[in-house]
Amino acid sequence: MSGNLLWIFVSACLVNNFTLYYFLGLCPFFGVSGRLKTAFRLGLATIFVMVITSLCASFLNAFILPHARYLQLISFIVVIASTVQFVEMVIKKISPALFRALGIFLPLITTNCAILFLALTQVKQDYNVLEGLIFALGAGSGFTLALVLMAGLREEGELSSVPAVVKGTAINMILAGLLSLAFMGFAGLFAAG
Amino acid sequence: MSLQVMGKTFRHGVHPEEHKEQTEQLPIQRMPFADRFVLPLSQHLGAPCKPAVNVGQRVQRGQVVGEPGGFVSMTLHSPVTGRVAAIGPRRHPNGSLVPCIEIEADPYSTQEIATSPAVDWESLSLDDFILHVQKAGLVGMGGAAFPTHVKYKLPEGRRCQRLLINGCECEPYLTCDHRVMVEYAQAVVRGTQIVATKLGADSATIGVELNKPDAMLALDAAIPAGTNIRVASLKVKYPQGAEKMLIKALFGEEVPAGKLPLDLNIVVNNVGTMLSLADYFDHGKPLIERVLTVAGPGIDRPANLMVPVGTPVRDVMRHCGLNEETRQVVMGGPMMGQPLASLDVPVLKGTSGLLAFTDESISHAEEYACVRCGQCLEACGNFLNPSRMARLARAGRWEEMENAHVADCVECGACTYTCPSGVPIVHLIRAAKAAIRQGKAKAS
Amino acid sequence: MSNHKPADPSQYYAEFVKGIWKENPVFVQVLGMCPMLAVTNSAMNGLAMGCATTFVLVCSSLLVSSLRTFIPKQVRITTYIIIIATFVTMADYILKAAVPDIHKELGAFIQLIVVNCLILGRQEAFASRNTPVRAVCDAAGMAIGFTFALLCLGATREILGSGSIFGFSLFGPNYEPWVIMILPPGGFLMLGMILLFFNWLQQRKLRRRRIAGRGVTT
Amino acid sequence: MTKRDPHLLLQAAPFLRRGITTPGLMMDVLLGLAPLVLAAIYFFGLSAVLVLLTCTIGAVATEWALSPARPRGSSIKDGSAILTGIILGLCLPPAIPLWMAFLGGVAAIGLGKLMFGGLGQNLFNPALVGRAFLQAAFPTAITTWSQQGTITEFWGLRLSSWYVPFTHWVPDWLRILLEGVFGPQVDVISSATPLAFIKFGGEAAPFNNLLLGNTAGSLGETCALLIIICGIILAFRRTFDWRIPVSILLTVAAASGIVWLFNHDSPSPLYMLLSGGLLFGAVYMATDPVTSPIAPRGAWIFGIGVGLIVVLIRLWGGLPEGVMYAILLMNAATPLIDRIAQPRAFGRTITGEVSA
Repeated sequence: MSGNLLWIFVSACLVNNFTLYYFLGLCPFFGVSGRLKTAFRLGLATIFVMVITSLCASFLNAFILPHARYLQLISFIVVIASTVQFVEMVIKKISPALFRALGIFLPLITTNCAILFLALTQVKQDYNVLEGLIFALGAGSGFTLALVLMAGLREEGELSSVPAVVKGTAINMILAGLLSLAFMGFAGLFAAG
Repeated sequence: MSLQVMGKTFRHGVHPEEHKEQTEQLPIQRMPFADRFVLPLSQHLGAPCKPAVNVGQRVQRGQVVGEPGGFVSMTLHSPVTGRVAAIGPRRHPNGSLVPCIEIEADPYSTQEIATSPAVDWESLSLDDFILHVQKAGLVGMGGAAFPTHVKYKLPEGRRCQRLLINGCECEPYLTCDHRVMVEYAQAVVRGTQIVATKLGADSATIGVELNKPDAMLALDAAIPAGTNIRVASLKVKYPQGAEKMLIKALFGEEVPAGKLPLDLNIVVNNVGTMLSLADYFDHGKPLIERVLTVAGPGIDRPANLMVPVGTPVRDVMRHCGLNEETRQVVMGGPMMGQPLASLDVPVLKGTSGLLAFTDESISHAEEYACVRCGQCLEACGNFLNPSRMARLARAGRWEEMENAHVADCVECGACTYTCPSGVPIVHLIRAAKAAIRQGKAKAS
Repeated sequence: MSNHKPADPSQYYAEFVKGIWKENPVFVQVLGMCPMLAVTNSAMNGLAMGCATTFVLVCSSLLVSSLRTFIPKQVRITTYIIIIATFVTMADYILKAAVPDIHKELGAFIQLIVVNCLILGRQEAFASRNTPVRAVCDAAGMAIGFTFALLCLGATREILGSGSIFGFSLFGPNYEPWVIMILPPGGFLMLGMILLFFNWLQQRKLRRRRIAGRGVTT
Repeated sequence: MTKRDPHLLLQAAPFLRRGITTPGLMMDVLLGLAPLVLAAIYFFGLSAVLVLLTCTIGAVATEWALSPARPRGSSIKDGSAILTGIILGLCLPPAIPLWMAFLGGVAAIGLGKLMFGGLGQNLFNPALVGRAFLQAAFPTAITTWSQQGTITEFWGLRLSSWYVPFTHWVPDWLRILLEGVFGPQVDVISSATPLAFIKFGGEAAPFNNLLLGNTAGSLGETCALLIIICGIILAFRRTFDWRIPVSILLTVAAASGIVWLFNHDSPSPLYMLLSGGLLFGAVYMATDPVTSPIAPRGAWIFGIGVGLIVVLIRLWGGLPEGVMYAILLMNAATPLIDRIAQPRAFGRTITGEVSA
């Protein structure tokens, strides 16, 4: 049981990293990775939203979706949108400073496909509540890890004399490619266990 | 015997080739008087002094020609008997035009010093003592030319617990302090004793690097019995002469960043300053001349010279035989010195050496990309990250440089000396500091 | 963009064409990266994804621009998403029925069209401010540009990564496939290379224009 | 009176330089690699020469063609491209088709270095980028290890070297020509590396073989003893930061030792240290100054990270070898490490506050 949970976590975080393996959440991955500080904060916010979404998805899956399968996508997207709205309100109330720092990126979590994918996959894999929770934590920390690594690399890259032809999205793509190449080393991690 | 044989030192730093063999055994000679002397009104950190003479007025050697323009300012004396030829802008060694007093030497004068009688320092109060030091025109003679009397003005709550006399002379080529310590050991110790007594220091330490054993012995022999002065030996390393490094090396204590040695109740002076101080209090002679080293591959007759302040560099160079092949003349040491664009600039109170380099001896460092080898980190006595500084400076990221403590950099040049990629790190840092200062000035 | 000039066929054409090349959503605007990279390990997958996206984009644009006067400003984003989600669900079921193999391979990415920022972006930036005809022209152009990009990337990755295109073997059995191209890093690297190529084209154009301009003045 | 003396230079201080240059450092590493190159040639014969040569040519040609440095080719003389090529060659198997080796060199310099602006600007170790690219592109070719030839078979080439690009096939005329010149061609007899042996069943190679290099493996990584000696010499010459290899090896030994204590089936620490590319990676690849942290504390963190990931991948991962990925991953983390592990500035606390 615990081995299974470990596998779920490691798989979502490292082996099948949402961003570097499934290409999910690329918009914030490229959009927010310019500054390490915001990247890290957005990562944390994403983990939080993922965990809540996972719980909601479990709930929906258990009680509502069996009656109306075709509503899956619509209900999930509505849940995510409202969760983000809720998180936004909570953060605004608790820590206005953090709210200001995150700015536009907070509502953008809604369109982070990683979260929708998380909900869909969780349902498809028939994870129970605990497994879903671990899955969300793994995926969220994997996303944060990729985001933070990328932000560090990009900040360092700003001090380099990147040729004009490569500047912009091209170099970020190549950086992401190399990062993804490095993450391939985790392939099959704990698969036996 | 108060001499220690084990050398102390600080961490990091570099070991440049010393090149001192050219002059370290040469006794100090007196430089003949030049025809004209140029005295910048500001030869020290702080406010410039105000001229106290008029054009055409006759002045005697040692006569006051400039009155201090404030507390952080100095009295200026004429180095020569002659006539004030002009008061106006002249070229400073750093290339800028600054107000100067120009004095024409009287070729027939005997150059007798207009001295006041010896000062009875023992009966002076501390404040009067400080006033006298200012009147003597004493500045730090290691290079920075910080007014000496300002160092003695102890702020509330501080006292001079330890007096530290800096005899490291860690810059390559320079041997003037070395010769002063060997030939004027008595006077150096005497000056130390005066200051230690007046400031009420518990102990006084003269720090000397191990490559000057004769200086150590001479000083040791000159210390009278029963005093709390001792000579401490230090390993040979650059930049040990930087006062914070010296304190770390000798006492193992770090002066907090942005603070002064006085915050650790330490006062640091150069050996040359001690000599001039003793001269003033024993013989009434103000700071009108100093010892400097003239050396380098471009000099035919290297020497340690006693040079009147204000002597044009060209005269000194002529005296020592400037080589035809000389391509670069440096005022100060080879690590931190000032390159001269013109030889028609005067020797200052803070000038410790004049070096001439030929084409072959100049290191034309070819520049490669920084490979972050980390050599500069191991060179930096201040434990900064020069590699990152240089990269940030190139990107114009001043704010991040401030966060990386660019202000702590003493510009000793150890990083640039050691850099295998030939990156002009100190140069970039200096430019960045200037830009940061400018930005601040604009903001306020 | 939202000027109210009298309808002119050539304008519709301009709205349509701009998305294909000049304002290509992928190569120029860098939108919709996630599906772009995730499904392009073969040309066929890319094409299927492109078609599904086209369907959703065109239909939602049509609906949104038709309803643009009725949708309250405060809830417009939510409304758009629900409209899009409806069409995505439809596309999902259609694909499942028509081409089950491909549907299986694309997996959840069909459903993820919902959060493709290209689609939401067009609703917010264009469809909600323009007439249905213009909106459909714009949507079709953008969708075709997107499909074109998907095809480009899918084809290059498939050719290098499996030595085939649309499943037809190109180089015979002795071909040594570049497996990396159908793996995730290959997707990033290949897209990086394509973007690099576009940058290079653009810079060359600028350089030429500068040279030409200089020729006129001298 | 105040005219400038025209013959005087106005170069800024300091006027003395230590006289060690970056190409000199590269040369040092190249010399430190020379024994390994010779050993590779001794163990693997002509194939080794060919693979090393093609990799280096690929790397240098790319540097020449694509480097932004002007005049064209001026950046070759710093020696870094040659170094990248040789290191890449040394971590490839001897039977790899030559066109792949060439492609590896191109990918190493092109993707790994020039994209970021050339020497000193890259964020990942170029040789490793090349190697990882090849590994991901051609997983079978790069894990086909052939047993070493003896000295009598020096001229015995492996047929796979001559595959035509994009295929695994040698034209008949070339085969006939090669047989005419070099005698009968050896076909690849694949043989598992010691690490693959222990991972996928089978018994461990004797330690003597590991130490002296008498095993299957990449060109440069088989002879542990030689790497250790060269590494120690380079470390004493201060060509690289000794902390990085030391911390990697200590971490691997400690982590695998702990696992080994609980489960004697897993490889022993000594075996972990000597087998695979660990020593070669720790000494020659992790120490690349450009892509590893600059400050001493950062070097320790970096080394420990590499060591832990190596153990993780080797013991629980799907791949037999993880050194390459471990170093690449820590390369990616280097900017973050550099951020938290700056040296403590003089007269300040570790957080940068003025010390009291």
